[in-house]
Amino acid sequence: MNGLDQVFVRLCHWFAGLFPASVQPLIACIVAITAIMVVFASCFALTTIVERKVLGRMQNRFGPNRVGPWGLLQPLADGLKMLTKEDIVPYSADKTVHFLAPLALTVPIWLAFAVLPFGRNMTAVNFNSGVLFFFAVGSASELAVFMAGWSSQNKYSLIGAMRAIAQMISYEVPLVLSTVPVLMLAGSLSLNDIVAAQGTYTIGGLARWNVFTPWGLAGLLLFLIAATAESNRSPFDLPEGESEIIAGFLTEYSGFKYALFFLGEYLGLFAITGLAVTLFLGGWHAPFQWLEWVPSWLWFAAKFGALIFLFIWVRATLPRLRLDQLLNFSWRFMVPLCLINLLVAVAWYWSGAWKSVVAMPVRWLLCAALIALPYHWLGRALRSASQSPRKYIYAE
Amino acid sequence: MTTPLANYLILAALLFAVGLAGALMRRNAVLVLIGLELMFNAANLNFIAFWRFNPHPERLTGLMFALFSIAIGAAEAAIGLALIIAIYRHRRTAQVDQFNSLKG
Amino acid sequence: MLNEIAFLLCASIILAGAVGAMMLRNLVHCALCAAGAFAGLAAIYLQLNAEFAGFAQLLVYVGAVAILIVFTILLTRSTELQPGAVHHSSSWWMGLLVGGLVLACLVGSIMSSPSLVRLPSQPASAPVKGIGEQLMSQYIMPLETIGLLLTSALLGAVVIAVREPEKSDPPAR
Amino acid sequence: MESIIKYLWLMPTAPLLAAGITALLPRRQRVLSAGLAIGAISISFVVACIAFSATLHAGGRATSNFRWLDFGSTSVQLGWVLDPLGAIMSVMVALVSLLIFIYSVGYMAKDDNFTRFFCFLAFFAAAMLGLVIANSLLLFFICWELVGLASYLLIGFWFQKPSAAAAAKKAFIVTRIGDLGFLAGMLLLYAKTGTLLFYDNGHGCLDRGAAGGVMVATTFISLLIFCGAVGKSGQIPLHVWLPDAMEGPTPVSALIHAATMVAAGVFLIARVYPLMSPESLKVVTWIGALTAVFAASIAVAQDDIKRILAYSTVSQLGYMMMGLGAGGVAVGMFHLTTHAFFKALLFMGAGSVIHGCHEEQDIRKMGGLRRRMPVTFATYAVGMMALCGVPLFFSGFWSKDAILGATHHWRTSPAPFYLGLAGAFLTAFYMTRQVVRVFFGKPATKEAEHAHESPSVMTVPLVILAVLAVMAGFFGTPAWPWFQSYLEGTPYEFDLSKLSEAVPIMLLSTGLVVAAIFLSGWIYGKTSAQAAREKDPLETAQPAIFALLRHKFFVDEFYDATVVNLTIVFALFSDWLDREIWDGLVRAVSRLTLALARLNRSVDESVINGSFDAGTETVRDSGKWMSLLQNGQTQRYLRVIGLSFCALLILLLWGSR
Repeated sequence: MNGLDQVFVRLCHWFAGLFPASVQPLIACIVAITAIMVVFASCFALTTIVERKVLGRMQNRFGPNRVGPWGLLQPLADGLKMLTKEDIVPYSADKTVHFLAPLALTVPIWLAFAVLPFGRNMTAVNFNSGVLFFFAVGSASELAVFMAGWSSQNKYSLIGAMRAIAQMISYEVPLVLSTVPVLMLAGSLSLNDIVAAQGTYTIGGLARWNVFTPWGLAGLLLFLIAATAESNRSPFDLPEGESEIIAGFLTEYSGFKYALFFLGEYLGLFAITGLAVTLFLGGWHAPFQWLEWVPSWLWFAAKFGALIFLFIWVRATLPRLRLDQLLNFSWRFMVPLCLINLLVAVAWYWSGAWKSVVAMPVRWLLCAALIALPYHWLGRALRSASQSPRKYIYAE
Repeated sequence: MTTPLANYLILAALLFAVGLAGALMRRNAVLVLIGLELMFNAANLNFIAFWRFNPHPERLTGLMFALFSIAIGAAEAAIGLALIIAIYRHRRTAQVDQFNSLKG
Repeated sequence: MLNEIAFLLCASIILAGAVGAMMLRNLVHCALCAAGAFAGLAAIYLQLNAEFAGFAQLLVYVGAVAILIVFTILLTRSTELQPGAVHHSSSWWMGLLVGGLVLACLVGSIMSSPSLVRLPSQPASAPVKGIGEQLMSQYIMPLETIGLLLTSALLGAVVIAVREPEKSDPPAR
Repeated sequence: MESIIKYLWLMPTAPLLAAGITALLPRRQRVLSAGLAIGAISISFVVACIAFSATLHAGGRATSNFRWLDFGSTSVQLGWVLDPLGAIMSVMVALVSLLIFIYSVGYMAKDDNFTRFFCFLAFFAAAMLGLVIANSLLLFFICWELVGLASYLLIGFWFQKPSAAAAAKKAFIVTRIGDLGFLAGMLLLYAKTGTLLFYDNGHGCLDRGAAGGVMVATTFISLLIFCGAVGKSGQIPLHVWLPDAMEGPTPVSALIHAATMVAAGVFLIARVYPLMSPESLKVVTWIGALTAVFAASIAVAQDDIKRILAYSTVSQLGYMMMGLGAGGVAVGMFHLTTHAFFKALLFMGAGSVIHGCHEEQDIRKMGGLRRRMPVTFATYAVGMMALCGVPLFFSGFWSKDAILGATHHWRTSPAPFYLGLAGAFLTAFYMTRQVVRVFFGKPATKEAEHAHESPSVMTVPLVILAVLAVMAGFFGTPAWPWFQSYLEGTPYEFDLSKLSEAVPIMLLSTGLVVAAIFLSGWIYGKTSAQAAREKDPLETAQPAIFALLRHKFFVDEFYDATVVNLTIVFALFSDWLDREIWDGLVRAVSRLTLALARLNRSVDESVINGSFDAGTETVRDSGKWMSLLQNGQTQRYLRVIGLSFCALLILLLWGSR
């Protein structure tokens, strides 16, 4: 079991061992960085084709099937096309900022992968405030989006950028708030500690993942919704709503820069999915004790893949929101619900001391009711609010 | 090798002076505010440097000061920028030398 | 050696960002330069082993304050360059003088104090747990006050910046 | 005892939670909000009963304290206490609240803001129960202010009515005056003793007082604390808010302004009784006695059914204060408990009457309701007899008698005893007047004719309270002083001979009460068949004189005409005096003033104005010069700050060498 589990760690150590001791940490870092970049870049390629295939199936068509066997070489063809396209910079654009924007978007997102634990002993950097690091570098992408939108000197780009920033700011609040119960109950900001806190098993052999608690389940759902909005995916993809504003802040980009944005968006999705797996789905732990022989990184990959599939599924299912509905949904529904979830987590924590046969069902019922009732009421309030005619107070 | 404390302090002093000079020289209120934020950050740098070079780093006083002052900086920016927007609405300008209705 | 290089790199980023923020003509460029300076400061904090403060700096200044500044610049239409507009105040030379004077005073006092030229005595770190515990015990009153301050700043900013409604709606019952 | 104290916090928390949840509910969730409030107060009631039974078995006192805030080296502690005083009060508060909550379901059924009402009611109950179990003067004060807030919100519940809004404001402000004294007393007490806990294993401020050791119970501090009680309990001179508070819905009047909150002042004095010095107890007795008679005499001249009850409440609170001052905790608390039951009963009965008569509150426009509202009438009559102190079978008799007995033995002065007797007479008088006007005779208006009995959700609480109003008295008779011994922790026995000691006073008060009832019945029984427009038999042409002369009401109405004539003559004389003498005087004075003013103006224009002009010019010139510094340019200010900073730094670094 251990051999297969630690195979990548050992490989890294062996490779670093070939170098003198003084540069070994540096080499280990470089190996980790290279591994992450290679794995997730290929993951990006794979996801594009999978997404198109799955969307196609869901929409009752085939999807790409010409390039290579079953169309599997399609990403390669797309990449080649992107790289060979002419890089057009508008005449009136602010050249420097226009150039820097895709870099400013992509670099912080790569950084975010550094703190994710992909398997047992497989974390590139173990900050003891890892979650904070993740959100800190994640927040840098807002500025990049603004740079892209503003520097293009195009009103569609600017509107798209403003929409994207408003959306990202609005959804960053519930995103962070929904992780707070996890941090509180794990008592740590380090992702490794959080994974370790979910690593024990109950009597039935079931893992103590956070998602198996009322607040964890609610937290995961809230987190995933906020993550969808944060990575500008459908049904929250109105920064790029092509029917209204062409392609939002991407309008004036082409060729390699466009590919970088595309990559950045998918990497953002991957990073946030990895965080969801780590925070709520037990990271690289197996769901049952008797399944522990499966290598830890495989578990991570499985959960990761499942969540990515969920995102694709949602994209195929739900229509796009209107901007005021989007903001209302965040501020009137998600944020209060996240705060209530915090209270539920507290109730769960305090009721953990109950010693009785019926304690567990009662705990569950209590906590589930505490979150379900506000959900019902807030939902009703939101529905009545969204049915009123739109007021154009944000449009100048 | 590690950097001595004085280097951090001089960096902070430079940052402070740049912020101050900028706040004094520019006409646009937003830039004046950016200058103020730079000065704020220079002070934060001092706090953290003093904490790091304290013989008792387990006392987190300097760090705590910096954290609180980051929070205050955020609040200050929010209020300052809101004020600028409000003034702009009334006077259609964001140049500080035209904010002079309090003139005696 | 590595440390020195990192420090010099960060310091030059910060100073370049700061000077750019204060000197450039285009306000959006200024704001972006300021964001660069803020990010450089976060790096310096990391170098000083203040992880938490560094990430907080990144989150607050690059993630929030810079965005706010950019929004304000756009909302006050400060980017619309008028040809021949004056960007510096009429007495800009006095500002430069005062800035230089302050710098001279500060550097002079730092240089004249021998106790300030010292190296860190031991590797220090600020565990997040320690920060949290101190925040909840020793610094509980400041923490509560900051919470209150931020809430009132939020409300105040909204109240100040919100557009007055054209016609006041009848009060909700 | 030790086990229940751990769960005592449930008592205020359950209603507080209900209030919080209700506050978030939409307005149409009427059933849920009422259910939550009633369920929560039921929980409180059960906990209170368990706590009460624990004190029955174990006696004594249990406390649970915790640290709330640390300031430097000192810390502020809060906590709760369970002792007979708190237990009996909490049972009473929870029970009355429960009944009134149920009653309100019927009374407020048609109100749009039903949900808000229950939110406020539950909030009030939480604050009141918190006050009852508080083991710290600070926590007591916090809850005290919270009940004040709840009272404000509920008086102003119908804030669309300007009078209700004004009454709410008045209540809030007037009680605040007393609370200022309370706060000052509390701070002084903290300065003196270093703790605000009542009981803390021998370290609390009351522990020491009981031990007679370190504690210095100064008259000043106890009088300041009494100020708070004066405000909250509507004693002279701060009683003015309580009658106005009747602008609120009737269940509120019953719960807050009759049974519980206004009694909080009495409870406060009972709680801090060890702190009260003999001198301040004298003050308490005197204020109580004066209030008792003063308010009772006003009540005689009122026509609003709730206002009569309000003045009656003020008067009865005066009795309680008198009992506390002259007789001790048990006497005052006994009357507080019995009064809570029968006064809540009376208010709820009044509410039922108002409800039945389509929101009519004037007793002159009622009449003959006895047949149309039989349950209300029966229970109201029980309440009225309990309040009057009809002998033997009604609780008011026993508790009032204990107070009269205590004042009789009071050594300082016999006056409170006689004032108390006078009050008892007046009480019986005005209550009979009210009952006769409302329930007997013939309906005075169409509304009264078409009155209907209230729904059972309102009458059932009435019946329960009526039973309690009768029963509560038997726990504290002189022959079987269970209540007193329970509060004081002393053994007791059934001893009929003690009863005989109290018989003379009982006979006296009984005689007075019976006389008053018959007198009043005779006066009003004759006239109540007449139309509503007819004047009160006791009322003369002007209500002002009616109020002025109210002390002479036991003189027959035959004298009324002569008094009026005398008054008219006096008024004419005053008029003449006014016109001829005072007016002339005033005119003379005004001429003199005019002459002086002319002189003054000439001095003014030449001397004073001249010097002022010179002065202002100087100021303006210097201001002009100074304003050069303040040109409104932020950057200039910043520049000055920077330069000053440099100067300061240079001075600090090199100046000292």
